[in-house]
Amino acid sequence: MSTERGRVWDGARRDRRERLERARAVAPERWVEAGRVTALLEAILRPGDRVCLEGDNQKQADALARALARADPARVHDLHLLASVLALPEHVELFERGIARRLDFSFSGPQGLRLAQLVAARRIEIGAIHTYLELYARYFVDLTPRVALVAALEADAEGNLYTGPNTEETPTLVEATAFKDGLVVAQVDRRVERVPRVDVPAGWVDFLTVAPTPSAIEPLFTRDPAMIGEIQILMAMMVVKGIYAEYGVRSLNHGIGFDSAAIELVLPTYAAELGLAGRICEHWAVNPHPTLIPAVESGFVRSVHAFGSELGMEAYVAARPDVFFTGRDGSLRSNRALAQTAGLYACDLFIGSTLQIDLAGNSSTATTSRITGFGGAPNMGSDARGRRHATEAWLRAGREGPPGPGAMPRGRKLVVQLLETFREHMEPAFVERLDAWTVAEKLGWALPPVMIYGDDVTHVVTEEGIANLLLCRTEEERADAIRGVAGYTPVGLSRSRRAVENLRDRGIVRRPADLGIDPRAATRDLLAARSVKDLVRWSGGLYDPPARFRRW
Amino acid sequence: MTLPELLDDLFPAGHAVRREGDVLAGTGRAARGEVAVVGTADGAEIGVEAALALAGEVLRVVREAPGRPVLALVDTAGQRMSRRDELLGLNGYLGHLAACVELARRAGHRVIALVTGQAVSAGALALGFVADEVHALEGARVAVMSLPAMARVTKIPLERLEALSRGSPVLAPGLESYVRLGAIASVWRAPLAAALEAALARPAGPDARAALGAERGGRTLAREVARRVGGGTDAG
Amino acid sequence: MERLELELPSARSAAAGGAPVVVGVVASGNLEVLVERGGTPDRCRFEVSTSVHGFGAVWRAVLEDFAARRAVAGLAFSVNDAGATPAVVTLRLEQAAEEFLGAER
Amino acid sequence: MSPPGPPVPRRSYREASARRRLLGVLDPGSFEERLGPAERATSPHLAALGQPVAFDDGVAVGAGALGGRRVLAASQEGAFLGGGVGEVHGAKLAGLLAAALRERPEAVLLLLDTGGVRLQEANAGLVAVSEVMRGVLAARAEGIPVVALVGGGWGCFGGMGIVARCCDAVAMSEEGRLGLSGPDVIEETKGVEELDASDRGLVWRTYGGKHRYLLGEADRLVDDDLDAFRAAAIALAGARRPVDLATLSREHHVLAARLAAHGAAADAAAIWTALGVADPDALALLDADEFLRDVAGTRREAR
Repeated sequence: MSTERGRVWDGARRDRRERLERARAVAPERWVEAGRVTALLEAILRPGDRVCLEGDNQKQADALARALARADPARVHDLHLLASVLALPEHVELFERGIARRLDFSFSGPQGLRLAQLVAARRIEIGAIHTYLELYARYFVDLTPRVALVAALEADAEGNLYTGPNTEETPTLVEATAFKDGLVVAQVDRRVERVPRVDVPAGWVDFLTVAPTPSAIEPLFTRDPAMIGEIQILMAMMVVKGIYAEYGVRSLNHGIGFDSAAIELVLPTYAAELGLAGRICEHWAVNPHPTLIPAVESGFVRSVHAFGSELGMEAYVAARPDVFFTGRDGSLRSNRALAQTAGLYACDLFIGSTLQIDLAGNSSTATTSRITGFGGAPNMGSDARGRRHATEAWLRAGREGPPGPGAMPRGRKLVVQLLETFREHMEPAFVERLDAWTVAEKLGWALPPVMIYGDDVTHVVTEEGIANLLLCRTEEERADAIRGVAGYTPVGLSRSRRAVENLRDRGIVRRPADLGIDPRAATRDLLAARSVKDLVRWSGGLYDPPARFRRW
Repeated sequence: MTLPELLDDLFPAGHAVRREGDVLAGTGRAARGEVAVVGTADGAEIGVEAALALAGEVLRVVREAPGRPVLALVDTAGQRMSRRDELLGLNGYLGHLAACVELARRAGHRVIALVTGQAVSAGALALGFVADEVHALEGARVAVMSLPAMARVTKIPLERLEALSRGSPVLAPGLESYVRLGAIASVWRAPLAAALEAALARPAGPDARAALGAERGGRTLAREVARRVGGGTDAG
Repeated sequence: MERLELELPSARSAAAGGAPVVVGVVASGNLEVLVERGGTPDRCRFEVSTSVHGFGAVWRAVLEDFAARRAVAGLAFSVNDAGATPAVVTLRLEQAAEEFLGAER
Repeated sequence: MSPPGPPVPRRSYREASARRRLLGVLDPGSFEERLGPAERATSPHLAALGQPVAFDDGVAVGAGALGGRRVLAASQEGAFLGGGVGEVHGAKLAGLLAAALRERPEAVLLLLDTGGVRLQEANAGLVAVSEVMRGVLAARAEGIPVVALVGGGWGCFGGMGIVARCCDAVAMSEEGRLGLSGPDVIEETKGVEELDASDRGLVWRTYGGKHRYLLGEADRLVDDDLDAFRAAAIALAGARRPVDLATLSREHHVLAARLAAHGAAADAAAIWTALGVADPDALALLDADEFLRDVAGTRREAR
């Protein structure tokens, strides 16, 4: 059955059986005690294996990561690690101990500094830093995992997994592994009689273990309204009036940050006063940001599909099933791969902040001392060339942009970069040359790590105004438009006043005054919630913020 | 100097001061009559119990010995820093203690404070620094906090603080600084009984520390600022 | 601390007199601006004291734009800065001028 | 438990600057500042350290009217060096209290927002705090009510936390905090096991206005709203807490009883339960009116 003219067609399946056989000595059952997990991993792994270790924005397979980090490097070494988010010290330890050697990933966050040091010390080979969708895609093409180590909230005796509000990417990873004869090991917080819903069927999972401590989840998407300043409110007003209202943006994604939180919080006040309720910001691909609550409650938000959940939002989400995607059990159903797809193809606008932007509009969060990676912003912050359905916002953006070949009518996604001209400590955000170039040179990479490419960016918004890059027709015009909103940064100061006035006349650069906005009106009184407690009140007591955000 | 030695020096004619925990209370016999003694010993950290006990002693003196002078012996490493003390409202207990001292003053009791060991931060405030006059023994240590701790909190380099504190009574921890600031009226040397007699003989007046600080050059602004705010001729 | 003093031409401010006004607070990333009568009838005066060193050219540019945009001749602006960005500086100057001139009306 | 729907729009006391608070609490247009910013009475000690100074050294003092009554008032700017009391700052407060004895206003208002002594000029600050303490007690003893308002971003800590409790009355918002050693200081000195300063829920349950009110350490609990603080100030401006043997003996008894009743309590919730609060967890989200309704009757035992 397995051979035809001497060629093996089911090598992976045979290999899988061998590994399961080896595992039997360690783990006779599907359920493995916490203390035996390292031995299990030593039994089922072979040197050089591609191992996908689940690490999402919120949820981490932390117990499995720890167990793997304790493996004997003489038995388990030179693994090729696949991970979306490298967040834990154990992830880095794998490389320090020689258990893993090669890495393909998407985002490194808190481990960025150590990662950069390991790369410099040649203890780690980086295949590529991906965007989320790109990494998931490669799991089904040339980076299919041999073993996947995943995390879920609960499992029943049989092994059906329940992922709760943070489903994130578990189904994607398991799909890629299980259907190519790989092995799937899952850690769960609890073993239960009956799971509230089945997110991954038992048949796709090989081994299960109860994590000694519940998987730690950080409230990464919570922004305290108390920290939002007047300048951020001014920019929020400009975005609402000069972009959302202007284009009629109904579907969108917001990056996380105080800048975009300010927008969310002026929807029920400023945007409502402009009569925009029911005309903008109806459909969202976004995590359940607590700062979105007032906009939901005041009728702006009609639907939200999420990449992952957010701590404290459980009861609120469960009570708003018309807005959020929820399971029969009431909890949020998130799915990073699908929400990223939704953000890329079905949203008219992406808005996000960045650390650095150059005169072509390329932006980057890379600095020379750390490797942080990309995450999801590039997928949503790029024009979907495969999109064919038309909306008002998309068509208008397309009309404003330069004509394509044969003057074929076509839409454009609105990609907005939102940033103050200076960051903390008077670091200019506008630069002649991105640090990303230096990073690429130092590490010998072919591509500078660019978060959003300039040709995808349609608008740059700062406290100085809005630069509409769609209307620019030459490279020089783009650069002048960007200088026009770069304020008192060196890049901004080198602008020609006449060129900028010319762009203002053409509506390419618009100052707050041009939009009918008085900067002195940008006060915190415009925020629908000025504190976390206000958010709780808006939610009718359903939002339950983590302790660190409370003042009560 | 041990506590019995100190009391013998202050009250050669005799004394009866008992100690419960870190809290001292009792009487001493001075030339002009009985003096009530309250205070703390051995660098006590003052928590709610000590604050309440001290206030109770002051109230008892006011109730039972009208007009009897009060000598407050100050030796405290500061307030007790604990969650429990804060939960119970230590600041309220110390505020009550300070009000009791004010009551004594109003009721005609002279209140003299003597720093015998340490006088640190808020521990020194509610008993010592609200007295009519504050004096100190040689070698007493008066401070808000140490310079290294200050450097950590303010994020000013320690070297810088050390350099600046050298000429500055406003910054440098230590008795000498507080004398120059006018907070410590004088440093008592043996015979202590004579110093105490002299202090008790002086009439009580308004808070004169800002004026003293200006005279001694330790606080060059306080008196003038207070005068300009108050519109009067002195800060008293 | 770095100090900066400038006198810049500006259009004549609306009214005379007026009690001094202070806007903003000296806190990280913020500043206070004190406005009083001062300078000459066709110029305004600025005195800046800032905790951030080496941004004299940026201050000059911000203040020049402000003096050109607003009619503030005859006014003196004193600034204590604790690292505010130009955006915040501009906003506080505007608020201060508004409060001072508004208060006179 | 909390009211559904959007929060009532308010003029936040906490978010307002020291000067705005003062203008919002006093009768409109009545505030006459003394030694105002234009006088530039700044701290030479900060300048010597190369640190930014403030034109009013972080406190505005002066005279004004409160509900038609003549008062003296001071307001500390918590955002400037944590409202720390330095030589000039402290002398402005002490001078105002000295003026109260001469001018005999109908009340003195202290809008406190401070971590206590300003460490950059620590010795002068400590002495100044003790002078302020004596000044408050003197005014109170002479029958001039001194009212403390605590609702700023910094709260009221250190020696100034004692000063607040030397006053005739204290009004607080839940967001305001009042104590002696702040959470960061305790964590830094005694370790995170003693008090985890990042656990904001714990911090506010320990120091926050609702606990202080239930404990009897604050006389009024108000919402974080300028008008609410103004109303409380007006109501308390006539409050008297005489410095006499009867009053202080009674307060002594109350404090002793508190120690006996709650000295072993593990946390604020245990104290609230002991005071008869049915559902301590529910208190947090109640606004001032609901809270006061809910705890009516329990607090009398605390005083």
